[in-house]
Amino acid sequence: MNKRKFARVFTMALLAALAAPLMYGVLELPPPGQADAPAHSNVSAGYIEHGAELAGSENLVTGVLLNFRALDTFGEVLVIFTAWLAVSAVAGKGSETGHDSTPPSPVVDYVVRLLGPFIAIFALFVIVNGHVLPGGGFQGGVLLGAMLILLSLALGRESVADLVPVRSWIWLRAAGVLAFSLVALLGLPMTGYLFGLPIEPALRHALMIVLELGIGIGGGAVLAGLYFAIAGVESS
Amino acid sequence: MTVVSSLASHIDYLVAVSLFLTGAWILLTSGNLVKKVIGLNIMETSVFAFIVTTGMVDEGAPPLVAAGLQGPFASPLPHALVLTGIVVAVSVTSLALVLILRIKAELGSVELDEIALAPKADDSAGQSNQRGSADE
Amino acid sequence: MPELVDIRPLLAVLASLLCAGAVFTVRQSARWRAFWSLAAAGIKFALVWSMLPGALAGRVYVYQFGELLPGVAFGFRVDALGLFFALVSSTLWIVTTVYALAYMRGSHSLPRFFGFFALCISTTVGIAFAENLLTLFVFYELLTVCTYPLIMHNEDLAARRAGRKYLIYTLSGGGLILAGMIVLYFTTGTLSLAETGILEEAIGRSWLLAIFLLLIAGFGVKAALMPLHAWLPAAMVAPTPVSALLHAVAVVKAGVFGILRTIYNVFGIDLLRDLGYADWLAVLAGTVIVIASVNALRQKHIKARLAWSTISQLSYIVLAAALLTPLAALAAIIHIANQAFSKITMFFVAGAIERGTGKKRVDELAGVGRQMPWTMAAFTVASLSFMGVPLFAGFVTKWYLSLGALQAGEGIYVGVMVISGLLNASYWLPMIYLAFFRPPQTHGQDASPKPARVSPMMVVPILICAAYVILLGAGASAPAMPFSLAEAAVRFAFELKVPLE
Amino acid sequence: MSEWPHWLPLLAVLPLLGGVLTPLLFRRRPVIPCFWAVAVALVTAAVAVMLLLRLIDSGDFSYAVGGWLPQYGIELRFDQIGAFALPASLLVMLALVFSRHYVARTVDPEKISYYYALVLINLGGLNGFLVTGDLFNLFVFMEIFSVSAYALVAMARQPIAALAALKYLLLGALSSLLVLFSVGVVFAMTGTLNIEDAAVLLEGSSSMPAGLALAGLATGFAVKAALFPVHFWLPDAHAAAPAPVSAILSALVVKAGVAGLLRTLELFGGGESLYLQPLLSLMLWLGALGTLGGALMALVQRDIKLMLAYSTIANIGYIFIGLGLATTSAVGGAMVHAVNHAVMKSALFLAAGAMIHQTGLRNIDDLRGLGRRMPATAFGMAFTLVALSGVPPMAGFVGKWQIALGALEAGQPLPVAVLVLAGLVVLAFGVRMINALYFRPPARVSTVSSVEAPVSMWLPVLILAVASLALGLAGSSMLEFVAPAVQAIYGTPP
Repeated sequence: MNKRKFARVFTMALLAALAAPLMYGVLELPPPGQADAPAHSNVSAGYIEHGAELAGSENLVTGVLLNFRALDTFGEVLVIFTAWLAVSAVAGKGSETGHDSTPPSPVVDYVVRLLGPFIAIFALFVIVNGHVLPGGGFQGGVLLGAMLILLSLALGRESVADLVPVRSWIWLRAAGVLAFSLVALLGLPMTGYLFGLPIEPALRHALMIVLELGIGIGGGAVLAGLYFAIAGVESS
Repeated sequence: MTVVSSLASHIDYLVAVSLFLTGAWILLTSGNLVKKVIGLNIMETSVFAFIVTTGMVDEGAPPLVAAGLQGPFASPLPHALVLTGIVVAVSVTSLALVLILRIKAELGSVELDEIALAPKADDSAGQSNQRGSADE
Repeated sequence: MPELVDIRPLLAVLASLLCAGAVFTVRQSARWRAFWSLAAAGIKFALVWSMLPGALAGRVYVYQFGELLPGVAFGFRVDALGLFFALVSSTLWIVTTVYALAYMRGSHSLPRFFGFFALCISTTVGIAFAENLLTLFVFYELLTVCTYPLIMHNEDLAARRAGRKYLIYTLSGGGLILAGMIVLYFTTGTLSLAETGILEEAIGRSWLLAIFLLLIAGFGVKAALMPLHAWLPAAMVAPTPVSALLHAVAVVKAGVFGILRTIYNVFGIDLLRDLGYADWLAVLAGTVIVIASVNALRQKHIKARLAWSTISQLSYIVLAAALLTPLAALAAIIHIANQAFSKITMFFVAGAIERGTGKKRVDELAGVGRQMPWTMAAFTVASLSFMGVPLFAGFVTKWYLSLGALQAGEGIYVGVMVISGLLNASYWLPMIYLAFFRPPQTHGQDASPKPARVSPMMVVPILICAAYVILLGAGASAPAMPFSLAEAAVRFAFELKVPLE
Repeated sequence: MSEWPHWLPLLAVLPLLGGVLTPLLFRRRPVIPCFWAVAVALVTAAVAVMLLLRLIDSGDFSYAVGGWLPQYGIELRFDQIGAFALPASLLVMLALVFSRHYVARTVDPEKISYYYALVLINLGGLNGFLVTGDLFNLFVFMEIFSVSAYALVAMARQPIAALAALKYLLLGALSSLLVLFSVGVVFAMTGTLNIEDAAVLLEGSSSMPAGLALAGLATGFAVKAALFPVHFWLPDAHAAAPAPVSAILSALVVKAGVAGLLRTLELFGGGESLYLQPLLSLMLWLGALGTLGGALMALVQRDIKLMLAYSTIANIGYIFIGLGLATTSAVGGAMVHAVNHAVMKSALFLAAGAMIHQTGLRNIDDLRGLGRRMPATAFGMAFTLVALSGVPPMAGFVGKWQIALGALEAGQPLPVAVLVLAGLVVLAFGVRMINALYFRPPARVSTVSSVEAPVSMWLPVLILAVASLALGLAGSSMLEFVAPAVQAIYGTPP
């Protein structure tokens, strides 16, 4: 029908008109990779020179995330929790297709049971070593979530959902936000600024671990929660 | 700086922008809602790719300032931004998928033109045409 | 012109607000409703008349409160012109309230009727006392909002259609005034109506023309100038007290009052003389007088004929104002009172005839004079006044208007006066003749016409108004009469120190 | 007390934390979340008042989050645009009071605590968005209030709510990506994310990337603010959403788009850069088209909430006309109109919600004769409709008068005609509604049998109706309050 064809032609023209200035504008930007480009000489240079000792973590990205731009990460953790809140608020009567598919073959079942704990340990390692090695709360949280989803696929959703009572599932999901709020409010007496981490390295290190754990566990629980909502569980 | 060399040096940005446009095309023209969400994800990936490349340095090492490592470090800021962006993308996509599930359950189909054709399932429309025309 | 800060203008406006509040709350009891309406009418009448001696002595009462917008305050300023208009409307309000209480007995949703009835008058007095164009605009729009439920009172299809037509016309008129005000504020930085002309030549001809057209067209809608008049005949479906008060006094007079303010206070006489816009307005008003009178001839219903006669009488005022001479200005201001009292008498008579004999058409009037002698006598007085017969109010206006026209060197308008006098005669006299000298069509009843039972509370207001028409005509130059107030207003507008002649 | 510096971050963190705690503490109880949410909103409003007092006596002030220097850490800045957080918090508080009975019937019992959590998170995201001085932080807070807005729209039970929410989500996500892309471009050009520093570095640069970033940000925020060509998500979303949510959406979330646009104009210099002039005139004419189109569409609507949604598009058109004209009085008028419209539109949506809640009917012709049955709600709606049309001493007039004045100062007479015409059309559909409420006999059995809405529903409507008159009278003081912000953004008027 010509209405659809007209819509396609119109969008084609619109995108073509959009492409020209986009391409030309992007070409005018300083080429990526140049060391003296403003992206590197300005704030990033400051981070690289004395970011490590100021933020207390060799992995500057974690330093930026947890210390310099803590409000961003607080907003971030909040968006995850809001996503889960929104999904459970909006989910309909739970799709009826929630019946368990045929139980997996024993080989898959056995391998998953064997690998489960190892994935958990690896996830914990990634979370805790966020300030030294590449990694951190978010990446660890994703691993944790993946593990939970893998287990629920293999062992059935109800068994994983019942691992933890429903009431505490919510507290787990809000772990990230709670951890950050705790650190933020602690920041007031210690550093005189909200979201400020203290200067003493040991205390700062401990608080960063708390933050990383909060983000990791919170992220994992939310991802599992999203999967359950989509798969139709937990609509009790 | 001839045109070709400026094109070559900015190839990363150009790829990102073209990916952005393909994602936009899928989002705007496809009738299937799931395809629209896929288009949205393509656009998100392209924007994150663009931001990360702004922080890239030739032969740059990742921003881990451990004792041994040296050499030009990539700037850590874009990486932090993209991490946050990815999480936002996950939240928006999951909400979209759940909405699609609900639309499928309640309106019966995921194709936009099928939904438009199906009679309005809710009662408010039924009520208005059954009543006589207003004598305005 | 000593400015006295005085609370009375504000109290005058608020007087009928308290009545409206009281009427809305006391739901069903007619006695309380009558009491509150009359009490508020009395208070307002007393307040307005108490300011008359001060105004005659040249004092101006000012009351300012709150700055609504940077440079534009919200306040009242009682000058001679404003007080004159307020006098007319507050006096007539008492008479109409008495009449309405009798006429509307037994009708539905009376609290709403009398509540909005009172609100209309408070807004009319608000328009009269407005210190600047913004305050005037506020009450102007509120007047539209308050009259809407009155026109819709019968809630049938005709009333709804008339209401919608009324709204479309008056609200678009309001839109035009708003645009004019914005341009005025942009060019002059003030909206005050205290001076005799805040615009000057330097602003530029295009802006001046824009302001003039917007304001005159905006106010012209409610002043029923010809192309914008269609809502007035249509609004006759409203109950008679509404048509009497609103379409003879409050609503249309607000429009004409706006035009007077624009000519005397926004533009000023000398600026308008150089610009020459007023001559076009005079030509328009002249043609409207003639066409409306011809149209009145063709109307079959009494109230429709009255409506068309109102349209032509309003253009008397516009014509007189547009001649820009002191005597014509006096005629304009005086005609507000003359036309109000004469036209309201006629509306009351029409209402009485309708209530007494159920007759609505002109040709059914045969023998009504014998049935309702006093009512028809008042009708005759009012129609004589419109015809311009000496010793009646209408004559005074025509006399000064003709003098003003000669003073302005525009002899043709004297001709217009004569023609309109003849036309008036040609559509009032047949009605009087039918009423008095023709026996009623007796379709099978006994020969002698039984006197139609009309409650005294309707006849008394009719007689009071008729008496006033005679008083205005004969005793024009008496000391405490509004005539001298009109002279004061003209002296202020023309900055004359010596009395007029 | 108002000197304590830490109120600024708490303005955003408090509602967010309160929102997150709602499902945690009161998962099963249907009533306590409402009181909790109203309390949190009240506390936030109190914080906003403290900040406002400090702003009035000592001008703009900023707060370095975490104690870092502005370039390295995030800097929150409180100025006149941030002061919009006070009316926002009060409006959300009134909407929450309204939703006590409304939500109890339209949302399943176990999801009630989620509803209140999402509303508080929306408020927190909005407050954060208004006060942040950092570009990327702007994006994050925008995402927070957008995700919660998508979910709130979809919480209504009808199936079209899900479809409307999805359309809103897709377009909202598209606009967020445009904003993120422009943030990336600005970072690539200047290396910093702080708005003030970036503005200094970008000073008047008319290079192509600057134009690209400006276009991206402007389009993104225009979609969020439902400017004319990209407004089609708004009517379905507002009509399908529960009444308090459409009130919050129309009054606040749409205005966040406008605030975002003001931030971008701040970023790109006081109107000297080459690309700003075409953008301003584009905003002007799109706004004019939006005003007329929205008002006319509102006139022909049958469903009451659709009518109000289209009138929001018309009023957004007003605001963009004011911004496009770029003269001091026009922009001041636009900002003041944003606040006034928020108050009026939330009153109207809450009143419409109360009527739908009591009678179950949405069609205007079915709501005839409600004036007698629901006197308070009907009076609130009628009063605010008159205010919305811009009759003087009421709130609608201030913005319209100033924008028209600004139009003349900018030498453009046409927007004056558009404003007056749109005002008339708005008055027309207002009178149609009043006509239906008061002057028409009831047409449906449920209007005859309906009784006045509970106090928690009509009281907020009346409070907002009275506020719409008070704001009209306080017009000139609000204009003086807004003037410094206009000076900062537009520099010397062109």
